[in-house]
Amino acid sequence: MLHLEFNSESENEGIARIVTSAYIMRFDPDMEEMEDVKTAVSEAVTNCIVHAYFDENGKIEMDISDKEQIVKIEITDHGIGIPDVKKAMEPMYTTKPEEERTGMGFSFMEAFMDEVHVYSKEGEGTKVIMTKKMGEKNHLNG
Amino acid sequence: MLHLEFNSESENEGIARIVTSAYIMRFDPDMEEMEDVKTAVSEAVTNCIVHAYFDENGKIEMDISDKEQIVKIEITDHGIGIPDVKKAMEPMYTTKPEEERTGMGFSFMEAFMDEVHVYSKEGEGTKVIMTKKMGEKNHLNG
Amino acid sequence: MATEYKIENRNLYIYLDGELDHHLAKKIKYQCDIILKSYPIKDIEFDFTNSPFIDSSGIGVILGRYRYVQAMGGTVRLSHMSPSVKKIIHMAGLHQLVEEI
Amino acid sequence: MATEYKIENRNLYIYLDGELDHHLAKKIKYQCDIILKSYPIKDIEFDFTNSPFIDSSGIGVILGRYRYVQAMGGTVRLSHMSPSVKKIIHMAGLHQLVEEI
Ligand SMILES: Nc1ncnc2c1ncn2[C@@H]1O[C@H](COP(=O)(O)OP(=O)(O)O)[C@@H](O)[C@H]1O
Ligand SMILES: Nc1ncnc2c1ncn2[C@@H]1O[C@H](COP(=O)(O)OP(=O)(O)O)[C@@H](O)[C@H]1O
Repeated sequence: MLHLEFNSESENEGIARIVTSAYIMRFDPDMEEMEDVKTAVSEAVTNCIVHAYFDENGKIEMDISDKEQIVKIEITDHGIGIPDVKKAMEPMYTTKPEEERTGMGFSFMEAFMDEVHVYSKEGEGTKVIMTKKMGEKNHLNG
Repeated sequence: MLHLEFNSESENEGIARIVTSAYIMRFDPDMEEMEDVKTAVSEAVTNCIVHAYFDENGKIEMDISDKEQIVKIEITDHGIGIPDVKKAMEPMYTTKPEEERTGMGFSFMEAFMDEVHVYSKEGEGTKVIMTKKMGEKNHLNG
Repeated sequence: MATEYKIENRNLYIYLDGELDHHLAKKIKYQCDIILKSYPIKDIEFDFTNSPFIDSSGIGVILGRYRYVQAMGGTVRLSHMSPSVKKIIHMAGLHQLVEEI
Repeated sequence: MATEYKIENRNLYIYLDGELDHHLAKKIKYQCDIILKSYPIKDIEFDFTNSPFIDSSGIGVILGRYRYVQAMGGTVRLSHMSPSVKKIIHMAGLHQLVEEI
């Protein structure tokens, strides 16, 4: 169990990834598993910074825990929220194409983790819960 | 500003150091500055695990912030507390020589940081607050 | 410890330093905007030797530069990618637009 | 990715892997206790090639092994220390007891 809180500044994206890497080291992951989880975390944290708080300063929380080789990562913001989660999760859907967002964030989370659940309420914030069984070695082939 | 909470397990000592390193990267520290701060954090976190909770499971908190190139690190436990802080901070003083503790923990914190303050109450816990001005390059010569 | 930019003829070489996330992507976009306004760049090469990581924000910044140079008949090249960077580039379909060397 | 132990004549070589903090110190103490009970070890060498970090818990575990072998006329050697490891060893005064190679 580990709980991390930080400001919505882009230099903290790297910190979230580093904490994740350090935590999952206990599962002796291979390189690919490590990169997959880091990428998923990077997408979720970046979304809080870019979409939830759009340049205003807000707090982001990350909780990591594990049980029977399944790592669970929760990323929470208290920003604008997502009006239609189903639509937001569609591949290539983005509300900020002018900022060079690709709409691939949720797709990457879903590709790299076993499960991705998104809970959001407009004006209150968003929570992304992702799980992945470690040591499975059934990676995507790029 | 960054807040980290984790269980008093020795494998989390490395996580506390990694988070610290990642945070202070923004000051473009040299190798020696980096190692100095990591060592101070390692000492404070290890003390929580070894002394505050002695093998029972407890929660450790770490807060890192900065202002005008001064980094401030607070490490807090809710463990047994220190009855006599002044005595505890004496060089070579340890209550656990049988566990190969050296009594050098506080000395290292004081050698590597600019200021070290310890607040403790028996039965309630301990808070160590350390500050260091980054980019000063006035290191100790080993 | 910083991303470097080299201009040679009408080529812009970007030697990435660090993980190509939203944080670095912002800096690269900013720097490229300045360079592309001042020099008649045709082709851009992103060198990943010192960048072992990319996410969708990194894809976004490459795609943005691709669209810019492609409009004037230029190309984007990606060099020295690690296997994990390459995997993401392929998942995003970017390999159909850029040259991998 | 694990600390390795090699026994040669009456020497124990410990090839440290990872930062020598309280976490690793506990493991080394445990492993050494087993080895020192079973083999007539005289000298111990800690090899820091893959251990760029040490704190006071690391000092403690070296000091503990030193006291053990020193009682039978043995020595402790520290090899391949990084400058920052060496600095801590000297601050602790350990260089007066052990051999640095
Ligand atoms: N934490 C969040 N808060 C508010 N809106 C979000 C959040 N995360 C995602 N969204 C919305 O979902 C859309 C799709 O997200 P994503 O697939 O990551 O693509 P992208 O970040 O490239 O836009 C975003 O454009 C945004 O409108
Ligand atoms: N967080 C803490 N909770 C309770 N006691 C502590 C804590 N930190 C330090 N102490 C006490 O202070 C003493 C000296 O600490 P230190 O200088 O770090 O040496 P060591 O950890 O080697 O004993 C410890 O032996 C212990 O009795």
